[in-house]
Amino acid sequence: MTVRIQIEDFDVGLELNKMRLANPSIGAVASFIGQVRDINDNDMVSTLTLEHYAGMTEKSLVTIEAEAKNRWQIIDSLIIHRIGTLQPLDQIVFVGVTSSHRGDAFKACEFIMDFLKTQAPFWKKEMTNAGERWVEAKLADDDATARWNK
Amino acid sequence: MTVRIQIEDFDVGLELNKMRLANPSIGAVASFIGQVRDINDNDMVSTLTLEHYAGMTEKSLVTIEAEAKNRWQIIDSLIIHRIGTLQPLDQIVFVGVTSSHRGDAFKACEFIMDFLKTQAPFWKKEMTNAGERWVEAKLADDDATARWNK
Amino acid sequence: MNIKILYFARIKEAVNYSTEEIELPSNISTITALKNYLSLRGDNWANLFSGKQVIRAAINHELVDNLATIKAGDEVAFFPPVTGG
Amino acid sequence: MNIKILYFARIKEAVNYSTEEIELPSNISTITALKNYLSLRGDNWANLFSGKQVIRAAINHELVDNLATIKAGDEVAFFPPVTGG
Repeated sequence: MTVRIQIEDFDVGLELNKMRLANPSIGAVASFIGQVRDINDNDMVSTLTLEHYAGMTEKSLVTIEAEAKNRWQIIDSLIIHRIGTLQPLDQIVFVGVTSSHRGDAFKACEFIMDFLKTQAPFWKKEMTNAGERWVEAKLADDDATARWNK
Repeated sequence: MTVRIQIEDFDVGLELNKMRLANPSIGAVASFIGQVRDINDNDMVSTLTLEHYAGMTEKSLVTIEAEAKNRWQIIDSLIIHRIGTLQPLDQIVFVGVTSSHRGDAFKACEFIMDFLKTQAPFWKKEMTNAGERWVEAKLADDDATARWNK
Repeated sequence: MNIKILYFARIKEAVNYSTEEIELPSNISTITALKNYLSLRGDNWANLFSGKQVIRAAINHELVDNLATIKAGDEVAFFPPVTGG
Repeated sequence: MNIKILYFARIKEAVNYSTEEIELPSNISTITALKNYLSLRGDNWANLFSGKQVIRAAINHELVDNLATIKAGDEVAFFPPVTGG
Protein backbone atom coordinates (compact mmCIF):
# COMPACT_ATOMS: atom_id res chain seq x y z
CA MET A 1 0.00 0.00 0.00
CA THR A 2 2.36 2.68 -1.26
CA VAL A 3 1.84 5.89 -3.22
CA ARG A 4 4.64 7.87 -4.88
CA ILE A 5 4.16 11.16 -6.68
CA GLN A 6 7.35 12.13 -8.46
CA ILE A 7 8.89 14.10 -11.31
CA GLU A 8 11.47 11.40 -12.15
CA ASP A 9 10.81 8.38 -14.34
CA PHE A 10 10.42 4.96 -12.72
CA ASP A 11 11.83 1.50 -13.44
CA VAL A 12 8.91 -0.90 -13.89
CA GLY A 13 11.12 -4.00 -13.92
CA LEU A 14 12.68 -3.03 -10.61
CA GLU A 15 9.34 -2.23 -8.97
CA LEU A 16 7.71 -5.45 -10.19
CA ASN A 17 10.63 -7.54 -8.98
CA LYS A 18 10.55 -5.94 -5.55
CA MET A 19 6.81 -6.46 -5.31
CA ARG A 20 6.72 -10.08 -6.42
CA LEU A 21 9.69 -11.19 -4.29
CA ALA A 22 8.32 -9.59 -1.12
CA ASN A 23 6.18 -12.56 -0.12
CA PRO A 24 6.29 -16.23 -1.22
CA SER A 25 2.50 -16.51 -1.03
CA ILE A 26 2.27 -14.14 -4.01
CA GLY A 27 1.15 -16.10 -7.06
CA ALA A 28 -0.10 -13.23 -9.21
CA VAL A 29 1.09 -9.74 -10.10
CA ALA A 30 -1.17 -7.55 -12.22
CA SER A 31 0.20 -4.24 -13.37
CA PHE A 32 -0.54 -1.27 -15.55
CA ILE A 33 1.60 1.37 -17.23
CA GLY A 34 0.09 4.52 -18.69
CA GLN A 35 2.20 6.51 -21.13
CA VAL A 36 1.95 9.68 -23.22
CA ARG A 37 0.55 9.06 -26.71
CA ASP A 38 1.80 11.00 -29.72
CA ILE A 39 -1.70 11.92 -30.90
CA ASN A 40 -4.69 13.06 -28.86
CA ASP A 41 -8.02 14.15 -30.36
CA ASN A 42 -6.36 14.07 -33.81
CA ASP A 43 -3.59 16.51 -32.93
CA MET A 44 0.12 15.77 -32.55
CA VAL A 45 1.21 16.09 -28.95
CA SER A 46 4.68 17.50 -28.28
CA THR A 47 4.50 17.75 -24.47
CA LEU A 48 2.09 16.91 -21.69
CA THR A 49 2.31 18.76 -18.38
CA LEU A 50 0.82 17.27 -15.24
CA GLU A 51 -0.33 19.47 -12.38
CA HIS A 52 -1.67 18.07 -9.13
CA TYR A 53 -3.03 19.06 -5.73
CA ALA A 54 -0.25 18.06 -3.35
CA GLY A 55 -1.64 16.54 -0.19
CA MET A 56 -5.05 15.69 -1.61
CA THR A 57 -3.47 13.54 -4.33
CA GLU A 58 -1.70 11.26 -1.87
CA LYS A 59 -4.75 11.08 0.38
CA SER A 60 -7.09 10.18 -2.47
CA LEU A 61 -4.75 7.47 -3.82
CA VAL A 62 -4.25 5.92 -0.38
CA THR A 63 -8.03 5.83 0.03
CA ILE A 64 -8.40 4.10 -3.36
CA GLU A 65 -5.77 1.50 -2.41
CA ALA A 66 -7.50 0.86 0.92
CA GLU A 67 -10.83 0.36 -0.83
CA ALA A 68 -9.22 -2.09 -3.27
CA LYS A 69 -7.73 -4.01 -0.35
CA ASN A 70 -11.14 -4.01 1.30
CA ARG A 71 -12.85 -5.45 -1.77
CA TRP A 72 -10.31 -8.06 -2.88
CA GLN A 73 -7.71 -10.36 -1.35
CA ILE A 74 -4.59 -8.50 -2.27
CA ILE A 75 -1.19 -8.63 -0.63
CA ASP A 76 0.21 -5.26 -1.66
CA SER A 77 -0.26 -2.43 -4.12
CA LEU A 78 1.92 0.34 -5.48
CA ILE A 79 0.90 3.50 -7.32
CA ILE A 80 3.52 5.74 -8.92
CA HIS A 81 2.32 8.87 -10.72
CA ARG A 82 4.57 11.39 -12.37
CA ILE A 83 4.07 15.16 -12.43
CA GLY A 84 5.75 17.84 -14.52
CA THR A 85 6.36 17.96 -18.24
CA LEU A 86 6.47 14.73 -20.27
CA GLN A 87 6.80 13.73 -23.91
CA PRO A 88 5.22 11.03 -26.06
CA LEU A 89 6.33 7.54 -24.97
CA ASP A 90 7.17 8.81 -21.46
CA GLN A 91 5.68 6.80 -18.63
CA ILE A 92 2.97 8.63 -16.65
CA VAL A 93 1.60 6.14 -14.17
CA PHE A 94 2.31 2.68 -12.79
CA VAL A 95 -0.08 0.54 -10.76
CA GLY A 96 1.02 -2.86 -9.48
CA VAL A 97 -0.99 -5.28 -7.35
CA THR A 98 0.15 -8.58 -5.81
CA SER A 99 -2.15 -11.35 -4.67
CA SER A 100 -2.24 -15.10 -4.20
CA HIS A 101 -4.73 -15.34 -7.07
CA ARG A 102 -4.97 -13.66 -10.42
CA GLY A 103 -8.65 -12.65 -10.35
CA ASP A 104 -8.13 -10.45 -7.30
CA ALA A 105 -4.93 -8.94 -8.69
CA PHE A 106 -6.54 -8.05 -12.03
CA LYS A 107 -9.69 -6.58 -10.51
CA ALA A 108 -7.88 -4.53 -7.88
CA CYS A 109 -5.42 -3.16 -10.46
CA GLU A 110 -8.16 -2.07 -12.87
CA PHE A 111 -10.25 -0.67 -9.99
CA ILE A 112 -7.32 1.46 -8.81
CA MET A 113 -6.72 2.83 -12.33
CA ASP A 114 -10.42 3.58 -12.88
CA PHE A 115 -10.72 5.49 -9.60
CA LEU A 116 -7.37 7.23 -10.05
CA LYS A 117 -8.69 8.56 -13.39
CA THR A 118 -11.81 10.16 -11.88
CA GLN A 119 -10.89 10.85 -8.23
CA ALA A 120 -7.22 11.77 -7.93
CA PRO A 121 -6.56 15.51 -8.43
CA PHE A 122 -4.26 15.54 -11.45
CA TRP A 123 -4.77 17.73 -14.52
CA LYS A 124 -3.10 17.44 -17.89
CA LYS A 125 -2.25 20.28 -20.22
CA GLU A 126 -0.97 19.34 -23.64
CA MET A 127 1.02 21.25 -26.18
CA THR A 128 -0.08 20.19 -29.67
CA ASN A 129 0.25 21.38 -33.25
CA ALA A 130 -3.18 22.99 -32.63
CA GLY A 131 -1.86 24.91 -29.62
CA GLU A 132 -1.80 24.48 -25.86
CA ARG A 133 -4.93 23.13 -24.16
CA TRP A 134 -6.22 21.46 -21.02
CA VAL A 135 -7.13 17.83 -21.57
CA GLU A 136 -10.87 17.33 -21.11
CA ALA A 137 -12.22 14.73 -18.69
CA LYS A 138 -13.94 11.85 -20.49
CA LEU A 139 -17.41 10.54 -19.79
CA ALA A 140 -16.06 7.06 -20.54
CA ASP A 141 -13.87 7.38 -17.43
CA ASP A 142 -16.89 8.26 -15.28
CA ASP A 143 -18.65 5.20 -16.69
CA ALA A 144 -15.61 3.03 -15.94
CA THR A 145 -15.69 4.22 -12.32
CA ALA A 146 -19.45 3.85 -11.97
CA ARG A 147 -19.46 0.16 -12.96
CA TRP A 148 -17.60 -0.70 -9.73
CA ASN A 149 -20.50 0.53 -7.58
CA LYS A 150 -21.60 -2.37 -5.47
CA MET B 1 1.24 -11.25 -31.16
CA THR B 2 4.12 -13.37 -29.92
CA VAL B 3 4.33 -16.61 -27.97
CA ARG B 4 7.50 -17.92 -26.32
CA ILE B 5 7.77 -21.24 -24.51
CA GLN B 6 11.11 -21.48 -22.74
CA ILE B 7 13.04 -23.06 -19.90
CA GLU B 8 14.95 -19.85 -19.05
CA ASP B 9 13.65 -17.07 -16.87
CA PHE B 10 12.50 -13.81 -18.50
CA ASP B 11 13.12 -10.13 -17.77
CA VAL B 12 9.75 -8.43 -17.31
CA GLY B 13 11.22 -4.92 -17.28
CA LEU B 14 12.94 -5.52 -20.59
CA GLU B 15 9.86 -7.04 -22.22
CA LEU B 16 7.57 -4.26 -21.01
CA ASN B 17 9.95 -1.57 -22.21
CA LYS B 18 10.22 -3.15 -25.65
CA MET B 19 6.45 -3.47 -25.89
CA ARG B 20 5.57 0.04 -24.77
CA LEU B 21 8.22 1.78 -26.91
CA ALA B 22 7.23 -0.08 -30.08
CA ASN B 23 4.49 2.34 -31.07
CA PRO B 24 3.79 5.94 -29.97
CA SER B 25 0.03 5.38 -30.15
CA ILE B 26 0.33 3.02 -27.18
CA GLY B 27 -1.19 4.69 -24.12
CA ALA B 28 -1.76 1.61 -21.97
CA VAL B 29 0.17 -1.53 -21.08
CA ALA B 30 -1.56 -4.17 -18.96
CA SER B 31 0.52 -7.10 -17.82
CA PHE B 32 0.45 -10.15 -15.64
CA ILE B 33 3.13 -12.26 -13.96
CA GLY B 34 2.34 -15.66 -12.49
CA GLN B 35 4.86 -17.13 -10.06
CA VAL B 36 5.31 -20.28 -7.98
CA ARG B 37 3.81 -19.98 -4.48
CA ASP B 38 5.46 -21.58 -1.47
CA ILE B 39 2.27 -23.27 -0.27
CA ASN B 40 -0.42 -25.04 -2.30
CA ASP B 41 -3.40 -26.84 -0.78
CA ASN B 42 -1.80 -26.39 2.65
CA ASP B 43 1.44 -28.16 1.76
CA MET B 44 4.89 -26.62 1.37
CA VAL B 45 6.01 -26.69 -2.24
CA SER B 46 9.70 -27.31 -2.91
CA THR B 47 9.58 -27.59 -6.72
CA LEU B 48 7.03 -27.30 -9.50
CA THR B 49 7.66 -29.05 -12.81
CA LEU B 50 5.86 -27.93 -15.95
CA GLU B 51 5.23 -30.32 -18.81
CA HIS B 52 3.61 -29.23 -22.07
CA TYR B 53 2.50 -30.51 -25.46
CA ALA B 54 4.99 -28.92 -27.83
CA GLY B 55 3.30 -27.74 -30.99
CA MET B 56 -0.21 -27.68 -29.58
CA THR B 57 0.83 -25.22 -26.85
CA GLU B 58 2.07 -22.62 -29.31
CA LYS B 59 -0.95 -23.10 -31.55
CA SER B 60 -3.43 -22.74 -28.72
CA LEU B 61 -1.74 -19.60 -27.36
CA VAL B 62 -1.60 -17.97 -30.79
CA THR B 63 -5.31 -18.72 -31.20
CA ILE B 64 -6.05 -17.13 -27.81
CA GLU B 65 -4.06 -14.00 -28.74
CA ALA B 66 -5.88 -13.77 -32.08
CA GLU B 67 -9.25 -14.01 -30.34
CA ALA B 68 -8.21 -11.26 -27.89
CA LYS B 69 -7.19 -9.06 -30.82
CA ASN B 70 -10.51 -9.81 -32.46
CA ARG B 71 -12.50 -8.79 -29.38
CA TRP B 72 -10.59 -5.68 -28.28
CA GLN B 73 -8.59 -2.85 -29.81
CA ILE B 74 -5.12 -3.99 -28.90
CA ILE B 75 -1.83 -3.11 -30.56
CA ASP B 76 0.27 -6.10 -29.52
CA SER B 77 0.45 -8.96 -27.06
CA LEU B 78 3.19 -11.18 -25.71
CA ILE B 79 2.89 -14.49 -23.87
CA ILE B 80 5.95 -16.09 -22.27
CA HIS B 81 5.48 -19.40 -20.47
CA ARG B 82 8.22 -21.38 -18.82
CA ILE B 83 8.56 -25.15 -18.76
CA GLY B 84 10.79 -27.40 -16.68
CA THR B 85 11.41 -27.39 -12.95
CA LEU B 86 10.83 -24.22 -10.93
CA GLN B 87 10.94 -23.17 -7.29
CA PRO B 88 8.80 -20.88 -5.13
CA LEU B 89 9.10 -17.22 -6.24
CA ASP B 90 10.20 -18.29 -9.74
CA GLN B 91 8.30 -16.65 -12.55
CA ILE B 92 6.06 -19.03 -14.54
CA VAL B 93 4.17 -16.91 -17.01
CA PHE B 94 4.09 -13.38 -18.40
CA VAL B 95 1.29 -11.82 -20.43
CA GLY B 96 1.61 -8.25 -21.71
CA VAL B 97 -0.90 -6.33 -23.83
CA THR B 98 -0.50 -2.88 -25.37
CA SER B 99 -3.36 -0.67 -26.52
CA SER B 100 -4.28 2.97 -26.98
CA HIS B 101 -6.75 2.66 -24.11
CA ARG B 102 -6.61 0.96 -20.75
CA GLY B 103 -9.97 -0.83 -20.80
CA ASP B 104 -8.99 -2.86 -23.86
CA ALA B 105 -5.54 -3.63 -22.48
CA PHE B 106 -6.90 -4.86 -19.14
CA LYS B 107 -9.65 -6.98 -20.64
CA ALA B 108 -7.44 -8.58 -23.29
CA CYS B 109 -4.73 -9.38 -20.71
CA GLU B 110 -7.16 -11.04 -18.30
CA PHE B 111 -8.90 -12.87 -21.17
CA ILE B 112 -5.57 -14.30 -22.37
CA MET B 113 -4.68 -15.50 -18.85
CA ASP B 114 -8.11 -17.05 -18.28
CA PHE B 115 -7.99 -18.98 -21.56
CA LEU B 116 -4.35 -19.94 -21.12
CA LYS B 117 -5.33 -21.52 -17.79
CA THR B 118 -8.01 -23.77 -19.29
CA GLN B 119 -6.98 -24.24 -22.94
CA ALA B 120 -3.20 -24.33 -23.25
CA PRO B 121 -1.73 -27.82 -22.75
CA PHE B 122 0.53 -27.35 -19.73
CA TRP B 123 0.52 -29.60 -16.67
CA LYS B 124 2.09 -28.94 -13.29
CA LYS B 125 3.54 -31.53 -10.96
CA GLU B 126 4.58 -30.33 -7.55
CA MET B 127 6.96 -31.76 -5.01
CA THR B 128 5.66 -30.97 -1.52
CA ASN B 129 6.25 -32.05 2.06
CA ALA B 130 3.25 -34.38 1.46
CA GLY B 131 4.94 -35.97 -1.56
CA GLU B 132 4.90 -35.55 -5.32
CA ARG B 133 1.56 -34.93 -7.01
CA TRP B 134 -0.06 -33.56 -10.14
CA VAL B 135 -1.77 -30.23 -9.60
CA GLU B 136 -5.52 -30.55 -10.06
CA ALA B 137 -7.41 -28.33 -12.46
CA LYS B 138 -9.72 -25.90 -10.68
CA LEU B 139 -13.40 -25.38 -11.37
CA ALA B 140 -12.84 -21.68 -10.62
CA ASP B 141 -10.65 -21.52 -13.72
CA ASP B 142 -13.40 -23.04 -15.87
CA ASP B 143 -15.78 -20.45 -14.46
CA ALA B 144 -13.30 -17.66 -15.20
CA THR B 145 -13.12 -18.83 -18.82
CA ALA B 146 -16.88 -19.29 -19.16
CA ARG B 147 -17.69 -15.70 -18.17
CA TRP B 148 -16.07 -14.45 -21.39
CA ASN B 149 -18.63 -16.29 -23.54
CA LYS B 150 -20.40 -13.71 -25.55
CA MET C 1 -13.83 33.34 9.64
CA ASN C 2 -10.50 32.76 8.00
CA ILE C 3 -10.11 30.10 5.30
CA LYS C 4 -7.59 29.17 2.64
CA ILE C 5 -8.70 28.74 -0.97
CA LEU C 6 -6.73 26.91 -3.67
CA TYR C 7 -7.40 27.01 -7.43
CA PHE C 8 -6.10 24.50 -9.94
CA ALA C 9 -5.61 24.03 -13.68
CA ARG C 10 -8.05 25.83 -15.95
CA ILE C 11 -9.64 27.57 -12.95
CA LYS C 12 -6.35 28.87 -11.63
CA GLU C 13 -5.71 30.39 -15.06
CA ALA C 14 -9.22 31.89 -15.30
CA VAL C 15 -8.99 33.76 -11.99
CA ASN C 16 -5.22 34.18 -12.05
CA TYR C 17 -4.94 33.01 -8.45
CA SER C 18 -3.43 29.82 -7.12
CA THR C 19 -3.83 30.32 -3.36
CA GLU C 20 -5.37 32.93 -1.11
CA GLU C 21 -6.35 33.31 2.52
CA ILE C 22 -9.54 35.26 3.05
CA GLU C 23 -11.76 36.42 5.88
CA LEU C 24 -15.28 35.27 5.06
CA PRO C 25 -18.42 37.02 6.33
CA SER C 26 -20.12 34.79 8.91
CA ASN C 27 -23.12 34.12 6.63
CA ILE C 28 -20.91 32.35 4.03
CA SER C 29 -20.87 28.77 5.26
CA THR C 30 -21.37 26.46 2.26
CA ILE C 31 -19.59 25.86 -1.03
CA THR C 32 -22.54 27.39 -2.92
CA ALA C 33 -22.45 30.50 -0.72
CA LEU C 34 -18.69 30.78 -1.22
CA LYS C 35 -19.06 30.52 -5.01
CA ASN C 36 -21.70 33.27 -4.99
CA TYR C 37 -19.52 35.40 -2.76
CA LEU C 38 -16.47 35.00 -5.04
CA SER C 39 -18.63 35.74 -8.11
CA LEU C 40 -18.99 39.32 -6.88
CA ARG C 41 -15.30 39.90 -7.63
CA GLY C 42 -15.89 40.48 -11.34
CA ASP C 43 -16.94 39.03 -14.65
CA ASN C 44 -14.28 36.33 -14.88
CA TRP C 45 -15.27 35.07 -11.41
CA ALA C 46 -19.00 35.31 -12.09
CA ASN C 47 -18.55 33.51 -15.38
CA LEU C 48 -16.45 30.79 -13.77
CA PHE C 49 -19.03 30.01 -11.08
CA SER C 50 -22.10 30.51 -13.27
CA GLY C 51 -22.62 26.76 -13.57
CA LYS C 52 -21.77 26.66 -17.29
CA GLN C 53 -18.68 24.61 -16.57
CA VAL C 54 -18.26 21.76 -14.14
CA ILE C 55 -16.25 22.80 -11.09
CA ARG C 56 -15.32 20.36 -8.38
CA ALA C 57 -14.76 21.44 -4.81
CA ALA C 58 -12.77 19.89 -1.98
CA ILE C 59 -12.61 20.77 1.70
CA ASN C 60 -9.50 19.64 3.55
CA HIS C 61 -8.53 17.28 0.70
CA GLU C 62 -11.93 15.57 0.45
CA LEU C 63 -14.21 15.97 -2.56
CA VAL C 64 -17.46 17.64 -1.43
CA ASP C 65 -20.71 18.79 -2.99
CA ASN C 66 -22.17 22.30 -3.06
CA LEU C 67 -24.03 21.87 0.21
CA ALA C 68 -20.92 21.03 2.22
CA THR C 69 -20.26 23.25 5.23
CA ILE C 70 -17.14 25.40 5.50
CA LYS C 71 -15.57 25.95 8.93
CA ALA C 72 -12.90 28.36 10.12
CA GLY C 73 -9.43 27.18 9.18
CA ASP C 74 -10.62 24.96 6.33
CA GLU C 75 -8.65 24.52 3.13
CA VAL C 76 -11.12 24.82 0.25
CA ALA C 77 -10.11 23.96 -3.32
CA PHE C 78 -11.79 24.56 -6.67
CA PHE C 79 -10.75 22.60 -9.76
CA PRO C 80 -12.05 21.15 -13.01
CA PRO C 81 -12.82 17.42 -13.42
CA VAL C 82 -9.57 15.52 -12.97
CA THR C 83 -7.59 14.06 -15.89
CA GLY C 84 -4.71 12.09 -14.42
CA GLY C 85 -3.55 8.58 -15.23
CA MET D 1 -4.85 -46.80 -40.84
CA ASN D 2 -1.73 -45.52 -39.18
CA ILE D 3 -1.93 -42.83 -36.49
CA LYS D 4 0.32 -41.36 -33.83
CA ILE D 5 -0.85 -41.20 -30.21
CA LEU D 6 0.67 -38.96 -27.51
CA TYR D 7 0.02 -39.23 -23.77
CA PHE D 8 0.73 -36.49 -21.24
CA ALA D 9 1.11 -35.91 -17.51
CA ARG D 10 -0.89 -38.23 -15.24
CA ILE D 11 -2.04 -40.27 -18.24
CA LYS D 12 1.46 -40.80 -19.56
CA GLU D 13 2.42 -42.14 -16.13
CA ALA D 14 -0.66 -44.38 -15.89
CA VAL D 15 -0.02 -46.15 -19.21
CA ASN D 16 3.74 -45.73 -19.16
CA TYR D 17 3.77 -44.51 -22.74
CA SER D 18 4.52 -41.07 -24.08
CA THR D 19 4.25 -41.65 -27.84
CA GLU D 20 3.33 -44.52 -30.09
CA GLU D 21 2.47 -45.12 -33.71
CA ILE D 22 -0.20 -47.72 -34.24
CA GLU D 23 -2.11 -49.36 -37.06
CA LEU D 24 -5.82 -49.01 -36.25
CA PRO D 25 -8.49 -51.41 -37.51
CA SER D 26 -10.62 -49.61 -40.10
CA ASN D 27 -13.69 -49.62 -37.84
CA ILE D 28 -11.97 -47.41 -35.22
CA SER D 29 -12.71 -43.91 -36.45
CA THR D 30 -13.71 -41.79 -33.45
CA ILE D 31 -12.11 -40.80 -30.16
CA THR D 32 -14.63 -42.95 -28.27
CA ALA D 33 -13.85 -45.95 -30.47
CA LEU D 34 -10.13 -45.41 -29.97
CA LYS D 35 -10.54 -45.22 -26.18
CA ASN D 36 -12.50 -48.48 -26.20
CA TYR D 37 -9.91 -50.10 -28.44
CA LEU D 38 -7.03 -49.03 -26.16
CA SER D 39 -8.97 -50.23 -23.09
CA LEU D 40 -8.53 -53.80 -24.33
CA ARG D 41 -4.79 -53.53 -23.57
CA GLY D 42 -5.22 -54.22 -19.86
CA ASP D 43 -6.57 -53.05 -16.52
CA ASN D 44 -4.59 -49.83 -16.31
CA TRP D 45 -5.82 -48.84 -19.79
CA ALA D 46 -9.40 -49.90 -19.11
CA ASN D 47 -9.38 -48.06 -15.81
CA LEU D 48 -7.95 -44.93 -17.42
CA PHE D 49 -10.61 -44.73 -20.11
CA SER D 50 -13.51 -45.91 -17.92
CA GLY D 51 -14.86 -42.36 -17.62
CA LYS D 52 -14.06 -42.09 -13.90
CA GLN D 53 -11.51 -39.39 -14.62
CA VAL D 54 -11.73 -36.51 -17.03
CA ILE D 55 -9.55 -37.07 -20.09
CA ARG D 56 -9.19 -34.47 -22.80
CA ALA D 57 -8.39 -35.41 -26.37
CA ALA D 58 -6.80 -33.46 -29.20
CA ILE D 59 -6.44 -34.28 -32.89
CA ASN D 60 -3.66 -32.48 -34.74
CA HIS D 61 -3.24 -29.97 -31.90
CA GLU D 62 -6.94 -29.05 -31.63
CA LEU D 63 -9.08 -29.96 -28.62
CA VAL D 64 -11.86 -32.31 -29.75
CA ASP D 65 -14.77 -34.15 -28.19
CA ASN D 66 -15.41 -37.90 -28.12
CA LEU D 67 -17.32 -37.91 -31.39
CA ALA D 68 -14.47 -36.38 -33.40
CA THR D 69 -13.35 -38.40 -36.42
CA ILE D 70 -9.83 -39.80 -36.68
CA LYS D 71 -8.18 -40.00 -40.10
CA ALA D 72 -5.05 -41.74 -41.31
CA GLY D 73 -1.92 -39.80 -40.38
CA ASP D 74 -3.57 -37.92 -37.51
CA GLU D 75 -1.75 -37.06 -34.31
CA VAL D 76 -4.09 -37.91 -31.43
CA ALA D 77 -3.30 -36.84 -27.86
CA PHE D 78 -4.79 -37.79 -24.51
CA PHE D 79 -4.22 -35.65 -21.43
CA PRO D 80 -5.83 -34.53 -18.16
CA PRO D 81 -7.41 -31.07 -17.75
CA VAL D 82 -4.65 -28.50 -18.20
CA THR D 83 -3.05 -26.65 -15.28
CA GLY D 84 -0.66 -24.08 -16.76
CA GLY D 85 -0.30 -20.42 -15.97
